[in-house]
Formats: sequence, C-alpha cells, structure tokens
Amino acid sequence: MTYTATEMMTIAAARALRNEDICFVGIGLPSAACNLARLTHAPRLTLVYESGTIETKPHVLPLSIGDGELCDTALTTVPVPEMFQYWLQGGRITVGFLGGAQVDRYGNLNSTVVGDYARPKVRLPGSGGASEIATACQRIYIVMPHGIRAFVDKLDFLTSLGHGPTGRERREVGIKTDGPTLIVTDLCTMRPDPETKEFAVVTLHPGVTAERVRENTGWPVRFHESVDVTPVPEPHELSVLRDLLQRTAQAHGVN
Amino acid sequence: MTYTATEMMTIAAARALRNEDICFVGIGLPSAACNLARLTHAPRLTLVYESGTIETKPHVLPLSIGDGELCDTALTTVPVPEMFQYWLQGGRITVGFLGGAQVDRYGNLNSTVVGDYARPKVRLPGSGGASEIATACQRIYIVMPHGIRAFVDKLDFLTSLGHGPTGRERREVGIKTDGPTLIVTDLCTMRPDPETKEFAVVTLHPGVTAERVRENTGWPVRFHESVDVTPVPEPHELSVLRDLLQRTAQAHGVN
Amino acid sequence: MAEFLALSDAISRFVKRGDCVALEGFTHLIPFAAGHEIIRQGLTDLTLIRMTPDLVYDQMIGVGCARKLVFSWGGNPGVGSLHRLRDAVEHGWPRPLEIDEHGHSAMAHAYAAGAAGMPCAIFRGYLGSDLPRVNSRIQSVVCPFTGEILAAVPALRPDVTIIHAQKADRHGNVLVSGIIGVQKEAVLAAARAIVTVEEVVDDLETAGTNAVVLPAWTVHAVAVAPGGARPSYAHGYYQRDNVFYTEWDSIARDRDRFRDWIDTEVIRGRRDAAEATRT
Amino acid sequence: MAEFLALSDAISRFVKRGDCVALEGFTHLIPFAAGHEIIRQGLTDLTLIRMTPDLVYDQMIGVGCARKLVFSWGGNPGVGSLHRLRDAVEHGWPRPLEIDEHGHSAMAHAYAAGAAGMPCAIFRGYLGSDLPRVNSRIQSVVCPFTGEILAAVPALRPDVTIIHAQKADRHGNVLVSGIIGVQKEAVLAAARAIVTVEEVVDDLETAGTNAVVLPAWTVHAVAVAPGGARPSYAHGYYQRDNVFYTEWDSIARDRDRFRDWIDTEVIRGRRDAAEATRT
Repeated sequence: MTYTATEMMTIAAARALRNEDICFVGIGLPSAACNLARLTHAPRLTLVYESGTIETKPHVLPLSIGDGELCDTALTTVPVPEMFQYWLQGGRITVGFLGGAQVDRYGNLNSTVVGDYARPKVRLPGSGGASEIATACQRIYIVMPHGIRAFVDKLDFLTSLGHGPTGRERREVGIKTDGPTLIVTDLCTMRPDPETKEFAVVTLHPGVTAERVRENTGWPVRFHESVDVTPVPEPHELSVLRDLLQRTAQAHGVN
Repeated sequence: MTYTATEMMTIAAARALRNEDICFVGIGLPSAACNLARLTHAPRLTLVYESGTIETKPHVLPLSIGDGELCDTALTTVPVPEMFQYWLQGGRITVGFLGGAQVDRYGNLNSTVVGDYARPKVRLPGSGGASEIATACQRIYIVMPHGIRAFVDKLDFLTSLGHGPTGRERREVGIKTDGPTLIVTDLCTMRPDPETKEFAVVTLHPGVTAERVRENTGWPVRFHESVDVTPVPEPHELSVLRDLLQRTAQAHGVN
Repeated sequence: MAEFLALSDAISRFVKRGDCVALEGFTHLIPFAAGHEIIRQGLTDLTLIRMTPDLVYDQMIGVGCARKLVFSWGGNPGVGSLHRLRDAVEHGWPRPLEIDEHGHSAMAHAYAAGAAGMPCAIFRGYLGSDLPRVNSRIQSVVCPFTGEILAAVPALRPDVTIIHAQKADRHGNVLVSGIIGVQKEAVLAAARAIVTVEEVVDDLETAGTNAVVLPAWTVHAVAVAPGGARPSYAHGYYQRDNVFYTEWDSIARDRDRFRDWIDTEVIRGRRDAAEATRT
Repeated sequence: MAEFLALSDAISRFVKRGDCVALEGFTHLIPFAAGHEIIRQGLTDLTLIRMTPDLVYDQMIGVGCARKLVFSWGGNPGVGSLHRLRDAVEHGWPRPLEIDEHGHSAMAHAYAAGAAGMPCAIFRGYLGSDLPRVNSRIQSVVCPFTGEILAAVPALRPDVTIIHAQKADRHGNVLVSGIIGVQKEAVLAAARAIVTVEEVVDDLETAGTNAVVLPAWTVHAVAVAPGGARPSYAHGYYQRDNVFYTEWDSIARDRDRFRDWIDTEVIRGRRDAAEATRT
C-alpha cells in the first residue's frame, strides 16, 4: 500500500503509545495519532483533552480541543481550572504531545513569535497549555513536519522547555519529569542522547536519506550509531487512519 | 403566649435577617434562627451551609451541617474547597452566624480550648470554618446564651477575630468587612459602639433586668444610653418555630 | 440579583467604554451574540480577557474595540491564525493592541483566584520559559515549607464577564453543562456578569446533583439569545459550525473583506438579531 | 488501576502501621466500615487526617490507632464533644495524641493543593486568630502584586486516602454525589486510594454530565461495602442514624463502656461484617 509522509508520521507517533499511557492530547496530528493508537494496538489508552474531557473516545477527530464529541464520549468532564490543577499539575499524565513553529536540538519549542517579541514578524498563537504540559507530563513526544524554518539552530522564543538551551537546564532547575524523549517528523524519528540530551536520528522513514534530513534541519544534525528504517505502515494502520480521517471530514463538512 | 428564653433568643436572631441576605449558617441555634426567618418575614433569604449546599430550603432542621435534607432542597451543591474558596473567601456572604464557648466585649470568640492550649482543661471542637467566616462575611451575628463563663473578660484562646483584643485590631490589619455587629443572647441584644467597638446592651428581653445581665457577664458590661425592651415574640413566630422544631425532632427520631 | 433584559439593554447597561471585559467559553458556548452587540454599540478602549480569543475576539479586535488583550492561546482552533489579531499585533491595524500574554494554566489559575477573592494565584509553571522575561505580570513566590520557587500571577478581576449558557430558570439561576471551561470562575471573578441563554425553563432539573449552576444572585443580567453561541456550539442544542470556522480564515485575511463581513453580518444584522429575540 | 478487593484485603494491602491516613467524607459518606477494619487489624501509630474527626476517628483514637491527628473541627455534629478525642488530648488516654490543628478553609485548601501537586496552599485566613501562634505549620507569603500577607499551609499528601462512595462501575470508576466534601481532593492528593462503595453497577449513567467521577486509574482498590457509611449516610441509599449519633455521647463518655462497645460491635462484629459482604 502506498502512503503519504504525513501518514507515516502519524503512524510512527501512534506506535509510541501504550495501553497504560494517560495522554494529554493536542489538536491536529497528536489527536490523529492518539486516536489511531486507541483504535489499533492500544485500545485502553486514556485520552485527556485540556478542555476538561477525561477518558474520551471520540468516534471522529475533533476540529477544536473542545468539540461536543469529546464531552459526549468522555468518562467525565471537569472545569478547565481543575484540569490544569488536579490532572496536569497533579502529575497524572504520562505523555504530553507537543508541536510548535520551531524546535531546537534539545527539544525546546517556540509557539509564540517569529522575530522579536515586541515587534514580531509572525505572531503565533502562543503557549496555550504547552508551557506547563512541557514540564508536568512524565514524557513529551514532539510531532512536527521537518523543515529548515522549523528545526532551527536557535529559537526566536522559548515557549516550552525541552532539555533547555544547553541541554542541562531541565535537570538544573530540578524538574523531575523526563521532558522530550521522542521527536517524530515526516522524515524520521529522533531520540535524545542520555547524557547531552541532544536529539539524534534513530530511524529514517522508508525511502528517506540522511542527506534529506540534514538539508531540512537547521543545525548539524547527529545520527544514532545504528540508524534503522522506520517500519513501513501496516495496511491495517493505514486503513484505520484513513477511515478515521474520512469519518472526520464527513462529520465536520470540511473538504 | 408564654415562651422560653431560648425561643426569645432564636426569634430575636431571626428578626435581624433580611430577604437580601446571603447567610452562612452554623448548626444549632443559627440554623433555627435562619430557617425561622425564611419561614416568616424573609422568605427569599438565601441559606448557605459550609458542607457545600447553596440556597437550601430544609423542611426540617439538619442535625449535622451536611444532612441529606440540605442537599435535596438546595439549588446546587458544590465541593467543600469551592465553598471556602469561591463562596466564603470570594466575599459573597452577607451574614455569618457564629457562637463559641467564650466571647469577649469586642466580639472575639474562643471555640478551641479552655485553659492552656498545650494542656487544656477542656478541649473544644476547634475553629471549623469560624476563623475565616469571622473575617470573610460582611457582618457577623453572634448567638450565645448569656453566662459568666461564656461572656468573659479575657479569652483563653482567640479562635475567631471580632474587633480584636483592644477593639482596634480588625481595622489595623486592614480587614474590610464589618465584623460582629450584633450579639443575641437569652437575656438581651448587644451592638458595638461605632468608635470603641465595645459591645453594649441595646435591648433587654421582656422581664430581664440590667442587673441580671451584669451578673452573667464577665466584664463591666455597658448599656446603650436608651435601652429598649426587645419586642415580645409574636404568636406567629412562636408557632412557626415550634412547628419547625417538632418536625425536626420527629424526623430525626431524637426526643 | 439577575434581571431579565434584552441583550442590547444588558450590554448598554453593564458594559462601558474602557472596561475590562471577559467573554468566556472554552471552545464551547462562546458568547458571539453578545460580542456582536458590543461591536454594534461601538464600545472601544476595552481590555479583552479570554484564554482562547477565537473568532469572537478576532472580530472585536478587527473593528477596533480593544486597547489590550489578556490571553493564552490566540488561534483559530483546528484552522490556523487569527488574522485580525495578528494584523493588530504585527501592524497596529486598526489600532495598536497591547498584550498581556500567559499560558492556559496561569489564566485558569488567575480566574480561579479572582473567583476566590484572592489577589494572586500560585502554581508550578513557566519553568524555563521565556514568557516571564516579556511579561512583568508573571512573578514568583517561595514556598515557606519547601523553598520551591512557584510562579505567581495576579488574579483576574474583569469589570464585566459575559458567558453563554444553556438555560436559566425564571428566577435567573443559570445552568451550564458539557465542556464548562472557566465560565463559573469568570462569572464569580467579575464585578458584573451577563449571561445569554438558549432558553428560559421552569425547572433546571438539577435537584440533588452536582451540576454547574450559577445562582441568580451571582449574575446581573440574563438575556435570552437562542443561537447566541453560533458559530461555536451549545451542547444539547446545536453543533459547532466547522465550515464557518474554516471560511473565517479567508474572510479575516483581507481587511476589506473583513469589514464587509462585519457590516453585512453584524452591523446590518442588527435588525435580524432584534427580530430573533422578538419571536 | 483499581482492583476489586474485599475490604479486609484492601486495608491489609494498602494501609501500614505508621501511615498518614485520611478517611474523608464531610458528614456524608463517612467510611465507617473501613475505619472499623483498621481497628480490627490493630493498625497503630497512624497520623489521622480529617476535617471533621466525627465518631469514626473518636473510635479509632479511643482504641489507640493514632499517634497524631490533623483536623479542623473535632465534635459530634449536632450533639457535642467527641469524648475519646478529648480524653486523648486532655489526659493522654489510651495514649498521647499529637495534634496539628487548622481551620476548615486551611484544610480544604491543603487537600486541593495536594491534589494539584503543589507543596503548599495560600489563602486569606487566620487573620487575628491565635491558631498560627500554636501551629508552626501555619506560615505566610506576601502577594508579589499587592503586598498583602496571605496565610500558607503545607499541602496534605496522605499515604492513603479512604472514602466511601455510592457506586463503582465494573472498570472501577467511582461516582460520588450529593454532599461531596473534599473526597475527590483527598483521593487525588494521596499516594494510594481505597474506595468502599454501596454497589457495583454496569453504567454510572453520567455521560455528558459534570458529575463527580473518579477514574479507575486514580484509585488502587474498590471494596464493596453496602452500608459502609453507617451511621452516617449515603445519599440515595440510606439516611443518617441521628439516634446513634446522640447515643454515642454516653457510650464514649465512659472508657469501659466505650471498650465494651468496640469489642461487641467492631471486634466481634467482624463475623457480621464478613457475612454482610457475602450476601
């Protein structure tokens, strides 16, 4: 079966989730990945959306983080302050998904501005929940398509802490959660070095060359000593994902 | 109609409540007084109990602050942290009823210990909500039977702030609520002096002499320049109160 | 104590030029009808507070209602940018917009602190983030027991909060259900509160439950505005108009097209709105 | 993830000598059955946390389970004193009892802070009160925006919280309704949580509502204990036994009569309890 780079990215992200995980889900790719995992290998995966819906099992993907579908299919829905106080800050979330306009080699993220904060070239949406998701969840998975303007040598603004500007700040501040442990892109998957915390490529998606990753990364990107090929999407994974996206498009009347 | 001193006290307390009041109700006499007011001259009086029940209209008096009757007849029931955060501390309560084992001339209350804190002669129940009710409600009404061991020159322990040990501390700390503005006993009603904040007798219940109040007060009690007689309980007030207490005794199977 | 008013009367009575105003609703129950009435009444110099500005603030900012925005995520959910917000921040059009930017956790805590009558909220947040560098309203306190440094933000205390809810009863008690966001906190934190509702009912039917109810004495005005959350949604009444959210991207990208849309749909829509409430 | 266990197994597995234990329930849903099982298992040196110690802690303190009590109101609600608590504090019988005394507002905030993973809670409290003079665990912080001095207390973080609830579903998700007190906060603040329930049902029937539900993954053990809150009450199941609350006053006044009662009703009552769960 043929597949797109975005499908590969979504499937690679979904595979990182386990039945035992309690997942703080963002909209877009993370939501597709989490629900794909739930509909394939991790049926007991627990999904939490920052709108307050806990243990939700949406039949179609929400377009916004607070769609009615999330509430209708949730075990319970709590107020937003409670979500951030008791559930996120309370340390109950095992995996948080994040993305952004820019990421650096230590998994720090910018979703605030391109250019100077006071006179931005591009005003981005801002932190939302990200600045606290980044430090309160046990692990962070970053999902972002590769590109030279997104994978940068230096962030214009640090919205959400990864391992810090030199890879040491997270530990120095005394944060006990793991931080980013995985980056999934449309070209590869990356993991941080246990010591330096710099992300290195661990698998290349089928057909992707190391050169192509280098060209699309704004820093001299490292590769793990034995780089594998990301397992190709299974027909089952692809069909479940495509069904999900098709149901979603129909339900939303978009496209 | 004849009546008891306790009935007079309850009725005098009830009369101080208005339709517009939002009342934080304690168990016992305050609960009887508030519900009597609601069943007579102040049908729109709003009752809030610290167990989380808001706008409750109990048919019988609760024996505990969290009886099911309070929840069944409430507009809504909220968690106890929310009650103390959004409703009490949020400044939404106009009248708080308090009592205690000891009160002094400035309306400060002790409900913690008789004797030394570390080696108490009598260990009382403690603050409960009182220490914050005392400062968060717009006004405090104190309801306590008169007696030389209760109306003391000096508290063994200050649990809940009235106007402070010298009558000035409340203003000095910058507290914006009024504090105690009324004491109702089984002998009289008292109001604080606008300047010194010392409580003085403003009405004597029918048949009670000034001498009897003096004998039952542990400080040289002052009298307002024109002391009135508390209006005698109306037959209607008495019959509503007695019905309420009888219903209550029947419902609880107590006496 | 809640008064039942026409929406236009509620806005003209309780919202003043220069006020600090929060229209809340986390994706769900966004009070669009009230926002449009504010636009029609030409209110300006407002400080707008909202966790997720969404289309309603894009519209209000685009017509120049706002002097300042307090927010934590300013995007078109599931679609992309808020182009009017970006134009105001990036190019000062139609007027410069001051921003007081936070994260969601900070805003949620700050509303809760406002509801609780506190001057500030503390939480574990902004660790390693640049946001405290650019916003002096993010400070810290030290835990007296552990020495941990905790983030602190001032409580949010809007002059007016406006929310949309499913139902009010005839006393003006309000029921909110489904995704309830920070609506209760935003109402309780405000000096004045206006609630638009889908309908007025005899009984909220919440006796003995722990439903989210705002007593009439916490609300100043209730205005009946069926469909008042469109194009967002009202759980149990109508769904989110995702097509419009997507279309908004192209409407808002262009200043002229935006102004046309406001003129046609909001300003001249006044008559339609008035008729709607009459029926 | 919640496991369904017999109450005796849940207690022996999750409660250890010397633990810091909270049995919560604000007048409603007080977990008496669990408290009695702790007495039967002879657990000692416990630090007991509870806003309103009530009869269940009077009984546990009277048999000598507790080394320390963290509380805010220690009375027999509507009746008078807790005589076993008083005897322990006033005369050190059957053993001295250390106390960590707060007000309700402090305790409620401290549970909420525990649930929120915070080291402490701040609030406007204890103004002018002597309590901070006698309890070093009441401190203060200064608001960095207004300079106001606010009270601070450490978060409550029990080793084990035990609550009683109306229902669990077959996955171990728990529904609490009616007067819900601090039960949710106490469970979420604890390292381990045990919930006794009236019954197990197929469906909690809370879909789309904002009912108070504890997901199975926040609870370690669910034990079916019908009547497990008696003589307090379970909203929708049975009422408070006010006669017993009144009788307790005379039972607890006398050390011998108290010990007889414990022996007859709790220790020898073991058989009855076991039979009750079997039916």
